Amino acid sequence: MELLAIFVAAILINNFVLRYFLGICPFLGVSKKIDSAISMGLAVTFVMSITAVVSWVINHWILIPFKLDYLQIVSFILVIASLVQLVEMFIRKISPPLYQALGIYLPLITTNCSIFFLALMASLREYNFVESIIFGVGSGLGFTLAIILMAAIREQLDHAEVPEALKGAGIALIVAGIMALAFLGFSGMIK
Amino acid sequence: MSTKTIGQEFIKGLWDENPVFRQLLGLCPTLAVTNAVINGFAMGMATTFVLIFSSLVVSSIKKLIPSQVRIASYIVIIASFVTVADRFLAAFFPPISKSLGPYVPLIVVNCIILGRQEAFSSKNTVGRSVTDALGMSAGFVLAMLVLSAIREILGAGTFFGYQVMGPWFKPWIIMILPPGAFITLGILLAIALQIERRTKSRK
Amino acid sequence: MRVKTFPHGIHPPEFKEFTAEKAIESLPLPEKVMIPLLQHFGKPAKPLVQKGDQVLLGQKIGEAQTLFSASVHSSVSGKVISVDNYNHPGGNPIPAVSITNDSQDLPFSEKEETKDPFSFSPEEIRQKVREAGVVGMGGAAFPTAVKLSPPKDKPIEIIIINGCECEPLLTSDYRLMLEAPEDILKGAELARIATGAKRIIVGIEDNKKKAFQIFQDKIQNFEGEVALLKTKYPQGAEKNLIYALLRREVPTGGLPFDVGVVVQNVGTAKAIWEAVSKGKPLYERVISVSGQGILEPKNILVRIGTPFKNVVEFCGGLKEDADILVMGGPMMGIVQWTLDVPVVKGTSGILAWAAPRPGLEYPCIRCGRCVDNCPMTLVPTQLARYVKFDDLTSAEKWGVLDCVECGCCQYICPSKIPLVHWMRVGKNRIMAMKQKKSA
Amino acid sequence: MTDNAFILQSSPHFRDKDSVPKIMYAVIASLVPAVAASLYFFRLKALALLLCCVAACLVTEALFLWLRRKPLHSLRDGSAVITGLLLAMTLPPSLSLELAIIGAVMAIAIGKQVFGGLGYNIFNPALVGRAFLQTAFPVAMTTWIPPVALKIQTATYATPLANLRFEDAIAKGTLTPLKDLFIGNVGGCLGETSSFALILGGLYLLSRRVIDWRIPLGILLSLTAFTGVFWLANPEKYASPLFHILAGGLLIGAFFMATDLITSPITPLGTWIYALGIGLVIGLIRLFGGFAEGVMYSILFMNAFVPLLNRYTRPRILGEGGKA
Amino acid sequence: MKLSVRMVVVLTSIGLLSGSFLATVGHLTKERIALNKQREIEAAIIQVVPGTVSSQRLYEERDLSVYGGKDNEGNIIGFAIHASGIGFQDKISLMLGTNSSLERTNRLAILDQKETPGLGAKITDYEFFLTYWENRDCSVPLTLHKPAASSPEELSPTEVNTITGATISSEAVLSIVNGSLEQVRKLIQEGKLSSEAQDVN
Amino acid sequence: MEVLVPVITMGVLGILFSLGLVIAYRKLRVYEDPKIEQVAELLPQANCGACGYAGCRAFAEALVKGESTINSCPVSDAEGVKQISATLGVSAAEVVKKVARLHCRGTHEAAKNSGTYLGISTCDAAQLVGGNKQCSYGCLHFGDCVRACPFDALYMSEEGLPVVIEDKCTACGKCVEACPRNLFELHPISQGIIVFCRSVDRGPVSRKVCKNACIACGICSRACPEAIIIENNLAIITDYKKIDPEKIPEIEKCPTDAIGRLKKEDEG
Repeated sequence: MELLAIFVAAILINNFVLRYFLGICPFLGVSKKIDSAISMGLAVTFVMSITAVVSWVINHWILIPFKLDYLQIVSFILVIASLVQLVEMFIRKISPPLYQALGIYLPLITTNCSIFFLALMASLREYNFVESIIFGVGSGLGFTLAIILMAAIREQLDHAEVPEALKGAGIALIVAGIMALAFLGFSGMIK
Repeated sequence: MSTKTIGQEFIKGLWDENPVFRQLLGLCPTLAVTNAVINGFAMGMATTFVLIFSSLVVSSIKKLIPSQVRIASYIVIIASFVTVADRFLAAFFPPISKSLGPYVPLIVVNCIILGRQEAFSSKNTVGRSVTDALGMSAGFVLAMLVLSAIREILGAGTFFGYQVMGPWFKPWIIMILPPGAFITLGILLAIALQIERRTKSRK
Repeated sequence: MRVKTFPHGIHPPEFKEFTAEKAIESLPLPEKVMIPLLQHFGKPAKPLVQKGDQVLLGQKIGEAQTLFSASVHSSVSGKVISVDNYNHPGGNPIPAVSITNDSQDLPFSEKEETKDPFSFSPEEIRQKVREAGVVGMGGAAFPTAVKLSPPKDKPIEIIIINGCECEPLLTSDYRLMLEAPEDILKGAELARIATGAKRIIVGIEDNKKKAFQIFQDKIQNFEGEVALLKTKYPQGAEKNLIYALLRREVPTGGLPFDVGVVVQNVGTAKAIWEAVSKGKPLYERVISVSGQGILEPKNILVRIGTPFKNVVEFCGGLKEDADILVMGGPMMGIVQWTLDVPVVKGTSGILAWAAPRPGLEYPCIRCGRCVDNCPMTLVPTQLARYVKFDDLTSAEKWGVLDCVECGCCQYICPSKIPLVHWMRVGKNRIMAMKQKKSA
Repeated sequence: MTDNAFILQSSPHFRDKDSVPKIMYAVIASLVPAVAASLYFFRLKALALLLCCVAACLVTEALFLWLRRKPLHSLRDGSAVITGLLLAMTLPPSLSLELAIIGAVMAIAIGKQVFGGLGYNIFNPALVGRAFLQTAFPVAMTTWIPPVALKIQTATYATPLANLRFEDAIAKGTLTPLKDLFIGNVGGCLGETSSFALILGGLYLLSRRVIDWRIPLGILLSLTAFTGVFWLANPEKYASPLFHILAGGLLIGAFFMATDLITSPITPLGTWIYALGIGLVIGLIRLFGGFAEGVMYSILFMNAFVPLLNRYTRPRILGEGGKA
Repeated sequence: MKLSVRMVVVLTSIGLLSGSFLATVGHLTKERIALNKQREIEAAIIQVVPGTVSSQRLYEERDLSVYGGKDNEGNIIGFAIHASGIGFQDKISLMLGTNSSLERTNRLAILDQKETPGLGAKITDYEFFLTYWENRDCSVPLTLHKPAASSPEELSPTEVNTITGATISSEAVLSIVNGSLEQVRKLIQEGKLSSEAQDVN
Repeated sequence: MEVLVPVITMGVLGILFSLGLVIAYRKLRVYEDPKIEQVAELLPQANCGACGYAGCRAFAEALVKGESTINSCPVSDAEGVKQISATLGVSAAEVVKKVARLHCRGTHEAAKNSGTYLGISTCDAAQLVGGNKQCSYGCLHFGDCVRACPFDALYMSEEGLPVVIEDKCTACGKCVEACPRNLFELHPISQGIIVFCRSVDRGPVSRKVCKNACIACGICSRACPEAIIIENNLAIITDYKKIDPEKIPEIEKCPTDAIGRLKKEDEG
């Protein structure tokens, strides 16, 4: 039940994009076409799941035993950056089609704050190993949901008479605002 | 590389290349911590600190770093300064540190900072880089202040915690919640674009 | 008897009462005819005559060059005055043979067939049909000989005779069904022989009960049946008709051949009969001249190439307020800007009325009525949007090429968006794009 | 008759008489019973709110049209009036007028005009306005007064759903009787109280074929199924599906909000998914969420899915998949 | 090859430099940050267990810590239970003070919350909310008084007040309090409270 | 000790990370001819596709591989061509600046409307119903060419015809493609005499529908028979180079202005 709560909360209630404002850059940048949004979402989910595992290991096997909490920021970001790079290499070697679909988005993920936030948050909330993974997968799916919805909406808005000045990021942010409003309806669902 | 004067280097960050309004960089913290002016200001200052010192270090050692590892090196340098900022706030301003929460460490992945290193500091002299960093930070702080002022005044009726609206005013709580942040920034971006379009068409 | 139908479609006002009870009259011979060399789907015919030549009624004046073409015959006897570009009801000028009528109406050949037409071989039937320049007379003008030549790997089971005439106002097919049912059925029988089909189905909408009863009666002598169909537009559209009668779906991009069916319009069936039994080329046809803008609406037998002007004058002329002139039905017909165009093989009617200006065009309010009424189950509003914003790949993916331009979506659209026009633009652009790519 | 006077256009040359303004005015007409009921139950309060919202919507719309240099005559299509009416119908009768005006301005501004106006909005404008108010002024938006006809003199008065959700109404036996819910003699937003009036208007819309029958049906089905399961499992704790249908904003949502043409899917399959989704989310929020009522949130939530649904539920083209 | 070596050397030395730099910074700020945290806790303990002179941590796990408040003589005069749980939006972290027998509440303090401002966030409001939690009989699970009472007198001894319009937040606080009280009782029964005892200062 | 642990940790992380990068750098490097980058930068980046490749970068690749020549890019100016040729190490052929010209003078006033057009306001849509002009060959006035031009080199004049701004026109050919009636053609900018009509209707018919139509009277071809012929009811310039400048006044005697030099109002 606890795990389900973490999972649902990460997708709907505390959606990384719509509640914590994380990953706004890719959320705005890669949401122009739905196909790329899907790939981006999946890539983020994938990296988030791995990050959750690796950062837990770093945190619980190195940082906490040696009382190196002040190295958290540096080590997490280094781990994420190298991880993304390794994953990219790995995918390219193993499955070229998958690389075509996901790979080109991987470098973008390095500076996606949602990944880094995930590592920090899992450590701050003192999640155990399984909880971390669930949190990672859930957050990734939450991001995916948000970016896919946004992409579909923006594709439709491409054919709308949006005022010139609002075109692009402006209208996307307002849509995100209304989506955040709608997602508020799920508040209080997890006790 | 750059042909601008030092002054222009500074000024451009305020409007022409304003990181938030014009380049859409660093939107995550811009949205997340601008529910109160004090938070926005503190965040802006922390970012300024990191940006300036990273630019300083990167531009001074740029020649030593092979281009293949430059991103990695920049990240380590930035992360180190972010840690300093984070620890400093936690040690000396615990309430602010608490309300900013995990968003201070997130400065690491603020694209403004890495972007400036990559685009500017790695190619320019120390002096120019620091000026550029100052300008960019000023632009960032400006954006944070504008956004947080609107949100705090409408959302709580206060400014820097001081009551500015009369008792008749019912605070719009939505403004300090996520939807308000998105919508306000969306409208601000539109206004910025409109101003730009106007000045352009006048030219 | 169960009334058959297909899903979706619309019910526009019919206005058939103007001409439904009017027997077919013959139009007096015109002084001059302009016979376009392209009156069918496919390549234009090659002219066989020159300025100054003397021609006879039914003489071949244009030769079909390829399989997808049809020969053209003179509809009067007289003298060729020019072979030049001339206005065409299809829109753009097309080379036409202009002939002045000598009022003799001397026929080109007088040989009456002595052989029983039903003893011809399929190839002989096709040959005679091709020779007579018969094309589909419902509007699309597809060369009939091609329709009667199914590919070997696609056996034909059924000949459908399309007596729906679902377009409002038109009654020419209805009159033919009342006045020449035997000829139609005999033509159908010939088509059956030519394609090797097993039976004939005549589909008639239930607003033409009289025709239905006559056919019920006459069909006894043939291998086939008559089916009653719901009065709904576009019941007569080939793919929808096949679905309504047989519950078979013609695959996208395919032909009725693919489901073992050949569909012939009643007028075409009659023309087949005449071509095979009498060797009569297709040089005249029945058209409805109707609409609130025509003073005396009529059904008339007209020679091909007769200017609209003659036809309209025969019907008392246009009313003062008539401001739209259409060849074909109001749903799929083509507008004309002048009465100085000739009747062609595909002309099923000449209509005129006072058209209300379409209301203000609103943005699409996504009511979904076009989706609910599209007989091809397309999403017209989305297609129109894709075309409008030049996203041709998406438009193609969403099936713009499957649009049959029946007009249901545009008829029903409360926002008054020219949906069909957009589809046509889209198809046009996609074709241009493909041509460019293959070039 | 000169040649020059003929019309040149692409087929078809016949047009149906229905038009966007006619559809809009049909919606307005269908709201008459509900408006009448709200005037009866909440008297002048209702009148003031209705007028304020409609006026504010019209003014905002006009302002935007003027700013964007578009013809003002599109004000007459009635869409802004509908937004105003629907917004007013979903406000608590005790709400102060200036807040109502803020909501109306927001509804038109960020709910409709920023997307380009009529036909382009993604979210139901009236609900955007209401959600804005709900989030900006949560206390004012959840303070209720009893209907005049009830003759109770309390300052605050819970809606039937709040009563159920937060006051353990079933255990205490104070659950609002279904009859009152049907007539509308209960606390709640202006237009949501009288189920009878709403059903009347809804049936009119269905008969005029303005709205898609799948949407109300789908919502009712999935809500009934969802709440029904819990009710059957534990009627001591959960209210019956019928209660959930009649209480709160469900009917106004199902007939007037979710069916908004512009913000609902255009494909049949998409429409089903959309409607079932709304019913399900309403059930989730009402039974387990932090709010007593979830109609507004669930419709906005599903509105966000509409472009996605439209894209992925293209109907099969006649003959598609067959061998050519 | 040379380039590769240079890459490794540069990045390693940057890592080393940064490591030592951060070690210094970490070392310099460590005490101060720890002190801040401790002060916050201490202040809260004094607030919820009035009369505390010194305090002692008796138990600690995720989402639950128990401190004992001691008087001058070192006798435990009450417990300060630091507990947290999920509220309307996010975690609510609170400190509840009880008497030494765990039968009466002293005071409640909300340390951290992200509830809806103006609504759920009123749980931090003394007048509106916290005052109704003082001096309750917590030997049995507390219950919420609904609808909201306007003065403490309306409540029965085991009842606490709700916030109008923010029932979920009130319920969340209640369930954290009841849950942690039950856990602490269990800990006392199992004798786990004092075994890990260690002085806070 | 307290200092050593973090230092070692960071050092190890640094080594691991840099090793990873080294491997990545050595194993996965993709060789690309640096010339491609240089050439791409010199190209105009209009991505108009006139060269037949998918954008300027693809064209640059083709250039470097020798699959195409710089002359295929109509957009590059002489200076750009010179630089690119220098980069490629080949000598460029002489580039003649070309511009698009409209072969129609059927202004609103000159060409009669055929009816009241109620449809989509684009030329290709109007063409589907036969056009809104009695002339079946001339300009439809809806400006598809203007919308197609990626360089803003076209605008609709008040008389209703598209006007080419010579300075901006790069002869990319988009307007040639866009016009459903094929009224545009690319001509060397110096080209003086142009036939401003495409109507192949007989003279009397053309004259009836448009004042400025070529009526195939033959004045021009009589003036300059070696370069101008009348074919299919239309004057056709067979060889521009053979037009004798001295005969231009004679040619310009055209009674309908359907042939001649560009006039002021035809220019930007």
